[in-house]
Amino acid sequence: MIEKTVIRPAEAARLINSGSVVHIGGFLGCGAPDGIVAAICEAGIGDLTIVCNDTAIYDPKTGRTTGLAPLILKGLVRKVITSHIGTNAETQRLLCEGKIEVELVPQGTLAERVRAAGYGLGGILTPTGVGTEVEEGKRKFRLHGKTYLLELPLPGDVAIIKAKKGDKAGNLIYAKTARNFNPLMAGACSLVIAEVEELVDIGGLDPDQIHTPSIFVDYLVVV
Amino acid sequence: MIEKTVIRPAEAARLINSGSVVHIGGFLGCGAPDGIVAAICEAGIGDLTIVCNDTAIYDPKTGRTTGLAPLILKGLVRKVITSHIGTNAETQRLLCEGKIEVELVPQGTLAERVRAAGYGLGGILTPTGVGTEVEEGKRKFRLHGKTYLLELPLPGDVAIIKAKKGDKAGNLIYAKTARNFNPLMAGACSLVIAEVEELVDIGGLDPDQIHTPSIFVDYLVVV
Amino acid sequence: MPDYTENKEIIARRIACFFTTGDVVNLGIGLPTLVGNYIPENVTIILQSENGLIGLGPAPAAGHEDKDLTNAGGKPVTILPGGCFFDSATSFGIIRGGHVDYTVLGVLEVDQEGNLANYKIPGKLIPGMGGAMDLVAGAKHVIAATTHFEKSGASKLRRRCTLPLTASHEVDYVVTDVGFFAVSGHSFALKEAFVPYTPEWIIKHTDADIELALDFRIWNSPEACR
Amino acid sequence: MPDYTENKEIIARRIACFFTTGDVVNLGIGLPTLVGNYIPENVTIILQSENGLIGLGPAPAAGHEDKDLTNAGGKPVTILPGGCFFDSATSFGIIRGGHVDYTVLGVLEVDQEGNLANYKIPGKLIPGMGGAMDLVAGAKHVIAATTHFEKSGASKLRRRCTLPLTASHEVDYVVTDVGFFAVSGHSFALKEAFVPYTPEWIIKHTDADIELALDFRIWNSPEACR
Repeated sequence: MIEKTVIRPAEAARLINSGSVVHIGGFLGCGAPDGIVAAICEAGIGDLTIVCNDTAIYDPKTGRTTGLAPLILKGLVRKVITSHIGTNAETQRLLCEGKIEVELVPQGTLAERVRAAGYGLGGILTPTGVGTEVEEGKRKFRLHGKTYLLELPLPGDVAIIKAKKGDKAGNLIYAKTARNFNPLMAGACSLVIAEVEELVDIGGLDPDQIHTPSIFVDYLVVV
Repeated sequence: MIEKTVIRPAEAARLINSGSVVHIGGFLGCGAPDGIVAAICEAGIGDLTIVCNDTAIYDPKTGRTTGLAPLILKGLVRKVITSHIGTNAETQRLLCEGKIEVELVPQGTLAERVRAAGYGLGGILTPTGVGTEVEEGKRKFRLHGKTYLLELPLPGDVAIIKAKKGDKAGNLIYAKTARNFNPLMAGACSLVIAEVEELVDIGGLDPDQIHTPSIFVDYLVVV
Repeated sequence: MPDYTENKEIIARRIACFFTTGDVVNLGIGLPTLVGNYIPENVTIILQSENGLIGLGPAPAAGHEDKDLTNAGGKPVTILPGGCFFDSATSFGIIRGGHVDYTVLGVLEVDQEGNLANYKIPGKLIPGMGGAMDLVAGAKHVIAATTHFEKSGASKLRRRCTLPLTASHEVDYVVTDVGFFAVSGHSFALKEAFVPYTPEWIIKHTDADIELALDFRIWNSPEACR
Repeated sequence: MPDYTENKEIIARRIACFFTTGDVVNLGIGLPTLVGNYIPENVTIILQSENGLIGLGPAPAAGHEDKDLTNAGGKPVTILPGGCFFDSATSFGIIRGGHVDYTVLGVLEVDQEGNLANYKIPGKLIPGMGGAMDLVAGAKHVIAATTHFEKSGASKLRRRCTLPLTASHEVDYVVTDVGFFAVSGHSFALKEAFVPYTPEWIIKHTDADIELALDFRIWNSPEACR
């Protein structure tokens, strides 16, 4: 098996171009690639379109942030495609001021759209969102007495994801609820950078227990 | 967590009605629920529609069978929905004699159709089969310069699957390539019977390493 | 405002009586989470959390939080023995596929046709739907959990929702702090009035069409689930 | 039958020269499997097997077979360190999603428009497509591997396939035991003639339109991959 290049967070940030579509793992910050996010902020790479479950947590009272929230605070994000922005007061504020574009996607639909992008599907039919604003502009199908929306794949330029353990080939294992969108993001983007807490030699992970196969991962960052 | 009932193979067979749609795990017999298959043969439950990757192996010279092949040999199968029958000479023979109906489905499409049934999707769009006999009677879509077929969910009445390890709640872990269609079949059927080689107490499996969550499984058979 | 005292506990207590052992239940953030505190001792339900786990346990003791183990609200939680973790596609496959028996959600508005609005107040508050749209579309039974009135005194049960919908015609039951309602097509069927509220009082103070259910009864929360 | 001796080894040897280190490759059952024997020592490819593994290794020593570890042909195999297992939906997600660089498949017929037939001879033999349709539709590069002639002497390269298609316009390269062809829209582009066959001989004995590629060359198998 081939070893992937291990890089520092700052090098990871340099692989990302301004204006990119960046898929970021994490759920309210749990399982987010914090080290790479910080490096992107440091490098000031902007005009980004972010695909993520949510815009993580920013509490203006305490200043506490999680996950990708610093990207929003630093004004590096032009658009987010996400299911939830309610725990990041800054996303809400920028949206009201017209300074950020927000495309709200139901969480399960977001998961399937990202998966479809990685798995070569042209789309999926979901009942979610029928009879709501989500159906606007989408094709509807009536099958076996139920109505479905056609939802399209959501591919990206770069995925930055976070795993508990990786091996040097790029196989990844996630911990607990920090798994969430990470394995899905890995499939959907042409460049995948994985931040891992623990890096082991090839052969050090049980092949039955690997959540993301090595072939999806291009670079490793150890934090 | 609630314990599932552990039953003998013969009891599993009695839960299956003649004429049922039965999803069976396994790939050429690897990872197939051999004990339950034998019990169905013994009980003579017939007129079955089988959904399985293939009709497993039957070599008329040696008489060797794997997986669900004995069901075919005993004439219990009315129809198979499958990607491959080439390693079971009896399926081929029955087909030529008009004694069995065979719906051939590309393997990846079969996997997605079964997954869609379990996961509440109304269908998926796949490029597989465009320009072949597989596209006959199906809706075609042209999206972003590529053509896709709409493939519909494939639900069943009963899934019989095979795992390496299970806990008494019904959580399952598969071994190596014996995983294949097993986790997919578990989602798609209203009754799920899992044959396991090793049964451990609740709490005996690592929750990060479970391939099929307990809630999909109704009964356990230990072989 | 009518003669009424907000009582979230009674809502949680009543909803906790819906379940039987083995039910898979998703409890939304906020009020619905309280339901977990009142499950009868002889009933064992399985809690699903849409961020990727089955077998949700209680909050950890202080100092035992695990940064990799949170609920859908981002709060530290635990997992019970026999629970398991999975990714978001699997989590919503479980939800959309009808493998969750009950979803309990909070409400901005709910109407007599079973429509629910709980994710957006245009121009004012746009948190987003998160997993709510999938939960409401996918779960076998949808329970809306809400105080009966807004701070303004208006009832949250409506003839027709005015806010953007989370789901159309998907709500099965509404439990408020005055009663338990089933959605029966084009009106609310009042199945239970909670002591001290009477059907007459409830009908008078609710801006929706309410009929008494055939099996209507008075429910007195201190009594156990029956 | 023209003056020709079937030579499966040269097909496998030539295809083995396609790859560079890191390529993810799926080798079909039969002839394509032989390709694995001839990968140059300085090239490391990653073999994917559609029944659910990456990192396919050689056959196990006798007595070391594992009933839970087989290839897509049901034969015992091994897994290399750094390999991993997954279910069939993931396996075909990898394939359909373009994460496999090369798929090498056997052939009943292949035509100059890139159509491939290899799963069905109506009324005679219907093994089924297995994973072939997904592999051909999904892999980045599709290599058809076949002896140049049927037993009858007819060339397997055709103007137009007559059998039911496995895929339409998806084949990129055809490697036979007489030469290596690229599909260039509406004809085969002969990129290499394998010693001792000449372009003239190949064109004469093939029932399809063949043009010489601009970079046509003679390939002599004993030479290493260049």
